[in-house]
Amino acid sequence: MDLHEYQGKQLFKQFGIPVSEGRLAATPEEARKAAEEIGGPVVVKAQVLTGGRGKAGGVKLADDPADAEQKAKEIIGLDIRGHVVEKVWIESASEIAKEYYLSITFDRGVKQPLFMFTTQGGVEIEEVAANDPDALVRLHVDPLEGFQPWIARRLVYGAGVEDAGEQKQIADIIGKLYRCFVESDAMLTEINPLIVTPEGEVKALDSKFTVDDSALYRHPDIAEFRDTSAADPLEAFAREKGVVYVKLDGDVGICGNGAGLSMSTVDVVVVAGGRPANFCDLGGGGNAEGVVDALEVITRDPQVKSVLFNIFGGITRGDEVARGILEALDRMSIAIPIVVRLDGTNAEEGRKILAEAAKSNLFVEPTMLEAAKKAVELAR
Amino acid sequence: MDLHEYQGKQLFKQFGIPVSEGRLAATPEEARKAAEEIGGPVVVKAQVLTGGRGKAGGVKLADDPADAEQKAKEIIGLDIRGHVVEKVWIESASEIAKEYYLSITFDRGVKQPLFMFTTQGGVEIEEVAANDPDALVRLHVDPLEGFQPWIARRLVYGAGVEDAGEQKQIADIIGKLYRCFVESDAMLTEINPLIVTPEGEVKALDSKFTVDDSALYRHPDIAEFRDTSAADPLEAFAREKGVVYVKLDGDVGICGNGAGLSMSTVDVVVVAGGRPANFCDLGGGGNAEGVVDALEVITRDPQVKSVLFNIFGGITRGDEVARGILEALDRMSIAIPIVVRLDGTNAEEGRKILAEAAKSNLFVEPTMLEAAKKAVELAR
Amino acid sequence: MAIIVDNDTKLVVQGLTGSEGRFHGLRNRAYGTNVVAGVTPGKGGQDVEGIPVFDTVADAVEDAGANTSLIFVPARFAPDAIYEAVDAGIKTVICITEHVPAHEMLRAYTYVRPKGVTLIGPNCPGVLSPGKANVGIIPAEVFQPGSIGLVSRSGTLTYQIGHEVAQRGLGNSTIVGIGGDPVVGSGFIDVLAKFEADPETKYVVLVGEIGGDEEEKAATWVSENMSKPVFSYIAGFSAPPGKTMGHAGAIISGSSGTAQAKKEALEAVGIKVGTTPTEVAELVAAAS
Amino acid sequence: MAIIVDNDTKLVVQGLTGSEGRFHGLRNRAYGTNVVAGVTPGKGGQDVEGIPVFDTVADAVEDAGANTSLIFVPARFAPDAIYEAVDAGIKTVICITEHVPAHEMLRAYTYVRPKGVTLIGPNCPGVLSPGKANVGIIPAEVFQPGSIGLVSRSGTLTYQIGHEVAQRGLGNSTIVGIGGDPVVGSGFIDVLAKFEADPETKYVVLVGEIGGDEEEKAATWVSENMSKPVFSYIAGFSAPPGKTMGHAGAIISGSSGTAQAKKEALEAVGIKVGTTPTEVAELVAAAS
Repeated sequence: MDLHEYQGKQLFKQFGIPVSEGRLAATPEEARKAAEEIGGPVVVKAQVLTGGRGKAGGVKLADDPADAEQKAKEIIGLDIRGHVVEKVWIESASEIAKEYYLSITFDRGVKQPLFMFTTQGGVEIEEVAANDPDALVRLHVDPLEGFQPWIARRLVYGAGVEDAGEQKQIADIIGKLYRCFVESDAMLTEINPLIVTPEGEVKALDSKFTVDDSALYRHPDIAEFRDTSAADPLEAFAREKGVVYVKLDGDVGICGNGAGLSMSTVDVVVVAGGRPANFCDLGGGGNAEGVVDALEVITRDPQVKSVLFNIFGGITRGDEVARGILEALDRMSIAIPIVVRLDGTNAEEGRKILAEAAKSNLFVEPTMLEAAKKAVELAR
Repeated sequence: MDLHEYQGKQLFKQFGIPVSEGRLAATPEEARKAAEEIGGPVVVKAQVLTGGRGKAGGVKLADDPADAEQKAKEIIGLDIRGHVVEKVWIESASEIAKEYYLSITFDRGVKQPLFMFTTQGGVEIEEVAANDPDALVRLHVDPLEGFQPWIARRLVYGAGVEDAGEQKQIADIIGKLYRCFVESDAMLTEINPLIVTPEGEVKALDSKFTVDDSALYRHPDIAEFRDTSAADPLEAFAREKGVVYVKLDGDVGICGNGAGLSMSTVDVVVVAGGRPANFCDLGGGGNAEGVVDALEVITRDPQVKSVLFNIFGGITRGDEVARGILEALDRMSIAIPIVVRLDGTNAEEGRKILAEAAKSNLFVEPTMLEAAKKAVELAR
Repeated sequence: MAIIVDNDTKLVVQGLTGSEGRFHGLRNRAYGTNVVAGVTPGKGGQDVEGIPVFDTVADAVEDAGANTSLIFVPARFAPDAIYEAVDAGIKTVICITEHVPAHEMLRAYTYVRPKGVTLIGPNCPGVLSPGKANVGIIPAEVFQPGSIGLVSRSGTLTYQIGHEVAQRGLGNSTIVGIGGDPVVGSGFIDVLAKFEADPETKYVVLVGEIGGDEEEKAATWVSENMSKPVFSYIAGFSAPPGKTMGHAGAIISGSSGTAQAKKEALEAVGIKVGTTPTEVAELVAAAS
Repeated sequence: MAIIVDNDTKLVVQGLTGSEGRFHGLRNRAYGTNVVAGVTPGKGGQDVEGIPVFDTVADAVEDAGANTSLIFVPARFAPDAIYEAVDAGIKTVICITEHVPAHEMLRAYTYVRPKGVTLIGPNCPGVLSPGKANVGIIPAEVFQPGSIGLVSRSGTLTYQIGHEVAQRGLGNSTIVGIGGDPVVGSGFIDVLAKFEADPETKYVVLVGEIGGDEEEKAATWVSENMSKPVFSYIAGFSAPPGKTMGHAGAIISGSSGTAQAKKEALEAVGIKVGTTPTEVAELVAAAS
């Protein structure tokens, strides 16, 4: 789960990483009030889960509360890369003497957390990595050794931070960021820029934060951060139903079990000349109820002209899926054709159940490819 | 550092391990008041850093506050294996249905913490280990793996605890005891007995607790537990001066640098026919001031008839030791003979300094054995 | 022979008395796997259709001789189950459980790795050596014995490929679902090395998917270490650019993680890549 | 040859700019040890009488080729210094610092152990190979080159024995002070194994003291693995029964930990034990 800037900063603050004082605002009036409370010049920052806010006009400086209200008016409702700004973060404006970059990510390849730090912050970090790789210090952490002070020293001295006060503050932030990363079950925490003010104070001016969905059960406070408004309405409805669903642009609705097979089904529909309307994964243990939910989500999309079920049972059982499809047809009025391909655990029983139901808009095909072809044909 | 029962229980409580309600009392009156506050029958327990309290009459049941006062009167001042009882712990009396044993120790050999658990508690654990070794479940913990719930299950099921409520409570206590052990920097934590009440409640009825002296700097609360009154007055004075000192019974005062050499010096004095008055270790980096302190401690013992300095310099420098000895002779009036043997770092300078001082009660000998013989001879 | 599980497998199922543990444990036994024990704390002394249940894995090892563990416990107990199995001396641990927190698996992985234990999963379908042993949830009836080693990040996609292969009259030495979580006990390279060393395996099919750079690394490893022909299928050619892990993801791996990039990396070292499950099955069939 | 330190040693002193680090680091260099670097965070770029100082051990390895580290930092920074050295690729780490918390050393030891690093200490006098290199605080002038390997839990006692040996015209291959803390990086057996493999070492003297059961375990190991004659001295025959670690200590080790018990265990496997430093020196001299 990705967090908004203001949510990540809230966690930073909990772990003692310095951030500016700020308030969240959903309306220009709230923005004005926030600026009044904070005092002095403020920055009005769009809270959207995508990059490129600055270039899109989503970050503006405001001299006073009236100006903050005006800037919030300009930003709220803005469409940034498909994300409509609903909230802005108002924070005390910082003077910036230097901009650094600091992050920890979960390196899946090496299977260790990876620190990255450079004094060339504020720009796209990919550019630094490409143009001046020596300026980007990378250091893995052995998760059993855990964070040790030398790690911070290697980063700080390695990147050539020269001021002793900065060295001390940054080393401290590095240690706290590691704790924040581990104890929040983060997959990524990034501070870009990590600024130094003219007075020599170091603080986090932005935050990127991704939390492991599997660990949310032990972080109820972070789980509440979930911004359902940020997602596509169909995807939000799917999430409510517990269905993994990504909206695409075509007309063939797709439902598979398992991410790999579902992805492959999307590919095969394209190979068969069709245009997938979505990616939908029943997951490992799909039962009849899950199938009903998935069909409800898929058929809510008015573009969908046919639905393809591609199920290879393991934990998922073919008979359960068949029962779910019939249950859905009973409950909802689904007029569009449904093509079903069943294999694996209890597939034969499933096919038998579907055959006995003898529904006119239900087509059972023997292979994935044939099922895809049929669904594409029926969508025309 | 060894903790008193009541101190260990205070730590147990902090980590959520159930103990009985109790109060500390230094006088019979305080004991009466404590019993009044607690209510009901209480146990009056001598707080001494030695075993065998029960057999020595240091633990007594009291039916009411007046009885508690009486029992405290009997216990306070009691001499238990050389330890005079100064304080008693008054705690709510527990009914005991079963007595178990649980401990974690720092296994120096395997270099891992070691859990030991048996349902045969309340007796000397050495007896269980000797007579019924299978009843004592032992399990090491990999310090990088840390405590995992299976460890508690192995102990609980391995020892044959059958009641599900007990299994659950004990597993919980095992996890908490591990945290207590690690986070308190303990070398030993022992609960004997860990009791089960007739109502099925499990709790720690006693505590043995040893904390790593080297880690006390980060546990100021535990460091304050230090009971200076419990020690021999000379040893307490030595501790105040920062000198490692153990009082023995003879007349040859001994001072070495390093525990091994100091111990060996004690041995050699015995081999030379003498009786060591003490073990005293200047430690690794003994400077002149440390030597003065050590001499002050050693010569406070009226039994001492001669003092033997056996110094082999490494970090310790012979010239520093020599200066310290002369400094001490200047400041204190020491009439008894001092035999000095110096070798190693700056030994020659040291011997020269001593020779130039030309004190009548100062004897420099070339070897450890000759120095020991001289000191023994001078003590006669 | 075969890899990871075979006729010498003596299986203990951690979580045998749960509904999934019971269903698949008994299915695995019905297939012919030697299921010697189950473990459920507090149910020691019971049995599941004749399979004795113990309180601890240590008991299952000592009393029933278990040498392989299959884990079916809920996510929050899975790391503990892995530690318990490994510390009890089990040398092959297969964890089916999904949604295990990544940081916990990271610690468990780092602890287990140097101990010479083969850990498969979590969030994987398990391992099947057709005709010998099935450990996990793979629907064994789809597969038949043969000489093709199959390794995959995806569960159901594995079945699809195996199914397509079987329909062409070919069979598998072993099918390994390594799982798609951020931290899995064994990666492509670990399994490829086992296939390379297994005399029964003549060809290998590697089934990857978008994201990360495991397939690219496997390609390099194959070109340097493998004598047996390798074929591949990658899922997700038509996937829209998914959520990225901030900016850092791409820098770390030095790869875009797209199906096309993986296909190119594999083909660059001579591995033929099919764009549908059917196509990869045809490629293997043509080579056999 | 020799063990642990020799002419190939390229030493970095962690804490070189501190008063003890400076004193002993320069002494070590004066003896002939190749001291290539010092490390003090924030003092990178300075030097100590010509020895370059770096901010990190990694820099000392990369820029000065250090392969051995000597640690002189305060106790609360010592575990960090050990991790830093090991993770920078240093293969021999000698930690002089005393009063390092036991639990921290336990974690560091467990982390370092499988990495093939020789860790000596903490709370030890260091390692001296007479005529080759001196790393630590051992007063080298007391010792001379020879064929006796010396390993000891005690610092000053080591000097005493080496001194007694030298007075009899004999010399040492290497003197190793392993330290007496609850957790030390290398135990008697680790060092004995190195002496057994070192062609320059003909005899070994093991200097133990009361407490624990390391000497008893060493006795067993010697009887099973060692071809070279071993002699021993144990300190503490006249020590009063000290504080015991609760009841558990004796049960764990299965030994009373007294000097007499250790003497008997050593003699039972044919190791001659002296009761004074002089006596053990005479035993070795007689055998030479």
